[in-house]
Amino acid sequence: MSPLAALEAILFVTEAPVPVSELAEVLEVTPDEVERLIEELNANLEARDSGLVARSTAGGWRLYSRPEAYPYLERFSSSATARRLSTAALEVLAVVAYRQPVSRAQIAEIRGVDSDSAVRSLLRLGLIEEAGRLSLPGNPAVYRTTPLFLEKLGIGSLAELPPLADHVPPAEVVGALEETFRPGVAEGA
Amino acid sequence: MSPLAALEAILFVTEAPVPVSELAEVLEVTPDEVERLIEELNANLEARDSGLVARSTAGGWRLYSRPEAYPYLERFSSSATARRLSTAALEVLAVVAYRQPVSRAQIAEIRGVDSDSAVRSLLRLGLIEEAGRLSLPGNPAVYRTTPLFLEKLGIGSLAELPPLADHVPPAEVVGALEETFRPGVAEGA
Amino acid sequence: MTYHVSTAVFEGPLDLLLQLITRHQVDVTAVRLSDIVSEYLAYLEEMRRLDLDVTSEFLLIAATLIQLKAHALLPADAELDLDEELALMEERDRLLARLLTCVTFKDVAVVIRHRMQEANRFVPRISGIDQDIAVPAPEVVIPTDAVGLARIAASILAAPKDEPDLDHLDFDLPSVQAAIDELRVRISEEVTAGFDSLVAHCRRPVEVAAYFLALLELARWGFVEVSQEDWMSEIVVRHTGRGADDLTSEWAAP
Repeated sequence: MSPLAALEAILFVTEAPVPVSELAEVLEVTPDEVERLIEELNANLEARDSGLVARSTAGGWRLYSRPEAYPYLERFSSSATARRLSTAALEVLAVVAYRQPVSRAQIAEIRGVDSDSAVRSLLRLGLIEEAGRLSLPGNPAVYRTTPLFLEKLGIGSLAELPPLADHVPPAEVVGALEETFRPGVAEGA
Repeated sequence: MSPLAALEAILFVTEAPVPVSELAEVLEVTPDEVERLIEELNANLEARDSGLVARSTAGGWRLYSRPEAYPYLERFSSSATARRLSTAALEVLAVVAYRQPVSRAQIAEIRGVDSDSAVRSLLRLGLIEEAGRLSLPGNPAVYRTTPLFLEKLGIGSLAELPPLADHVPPAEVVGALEETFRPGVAEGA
Repeated sequence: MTYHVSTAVFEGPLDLLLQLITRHQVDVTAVRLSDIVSEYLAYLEEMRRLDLDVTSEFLLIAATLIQLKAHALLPADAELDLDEELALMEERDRLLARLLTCVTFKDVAVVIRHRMQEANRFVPRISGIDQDIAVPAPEVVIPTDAVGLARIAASILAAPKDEPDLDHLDFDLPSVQAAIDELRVRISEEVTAGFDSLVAHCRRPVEVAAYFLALLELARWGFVEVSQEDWMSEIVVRHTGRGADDLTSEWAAP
């Protein structure tokens, strides 16, 4: 069997993205050769009108079905249908992604609300995990995102997260808020 | 997307063989056309030196890795990616450890998510095993942990598992509260 | 924790406050603080009526809002204690910073949702190595120890209904029960009183909030009637003449 076919078989059976270095070891070729083989594999898949594509996420490679096939898969199996995260869970996920490692109390402070059930459901879905404990009374746990989170987001590393600065409210919103809360200034009445 | 590519995507993601009739329905073509597409798919896989093959088993079709890939998959199975238990598998393992004997349905109910592939992977890794069947419709299997599990965890018997009560989080909650009400937490966005 | 009150659905006090502000900003550019404060307090009252858990977080923000409103209503030439003034400014800035942070994360969460939906259309295979290939099972690594596994089990097996009840913890909050007891005496004597005069002696924002809750409790028992001309005006409290001696408040110490 050619290294190209072996590569495809590995990317097919793996349950998580495989780093290039591991592929090189298993295939007994150099990392550069792995990169070249992946390129060749994707070129082949494209040329043969395949429903599959090799993608790099979370620091490794894995085979996926093409996004155009998604409507068929939805019709076919419920497992392909993503469980929709609640807004609360998404907000907690965003806080953990940008502030990791972060404790439940810090998440609650940012969101202004107890977020325990959202944290639990993210832990259960494997999108976040415990990353140690603080040396504070009660030793609260701190959380970080997992490689699965990167894979689900389709990015290679946390550095590829959209810059948080792009999402700070624009100056006029900040101004309006400050106006509202400055005693005696915005109070016409 | 062509029906051929869609077919390949379905046979890729499916966990169990898919009958021709079901494929015909999802792809909106006749069963004869499905048979023809499967033949075309296998010809394409062959032509592009793929590590995969579509095979018919148990009354349905599914993609498999080619038998020649065996030595590579064997090597891959001892790589770090393949050896590391996923978060989902770890959770299922924790549930089985403390609730054995337990069925898949019970595990899914406790975790709130479908846990079949995690159960399968733990079975394959030899960390859990079947411990009999329930006298319920369908005679579902129940699972228990194995001696390998004890060995991997470094304990002599199940009696040495730490009691759960020690880990219910009131202390953490108290710590978290103190943190919440500690004034002056920096909050720059 | 999600709250459903009247037509609003909100996740805690910051979210409620943001929704109130946004709702006003649709119509006008400058939002009046007093409108926001009154509406926020009205929601708290409604939450109490619906027996929803008004957490200390709601009360702390209410207290800051009440103080800011009170401050804004002072005449321009009023003599102010500089320390108090500074403390209030600090509270306000902290609240503003929290609102802005909260908005920022809400905004980026939408982008993350969108990215996840896009990425979700790439579906991986999850079946692993097929059993019929008979690849020997790898020498598995359990990435935790027995204590870690117990912790995982505890977090999964602790169903939501077993969530620890925080109500009994002492936040060093002023006692609502004490405020109820005191108000009952004072209102019996005065028959009608303005809320502002009833809390004139309070030093800390949380104390005002405690009296506010006490008032809601008394109104619930029918011991007092509470009225307000509009959102802006003072809350007027009137003694109904009904005795409430035999009633025990849920704020009573256990």
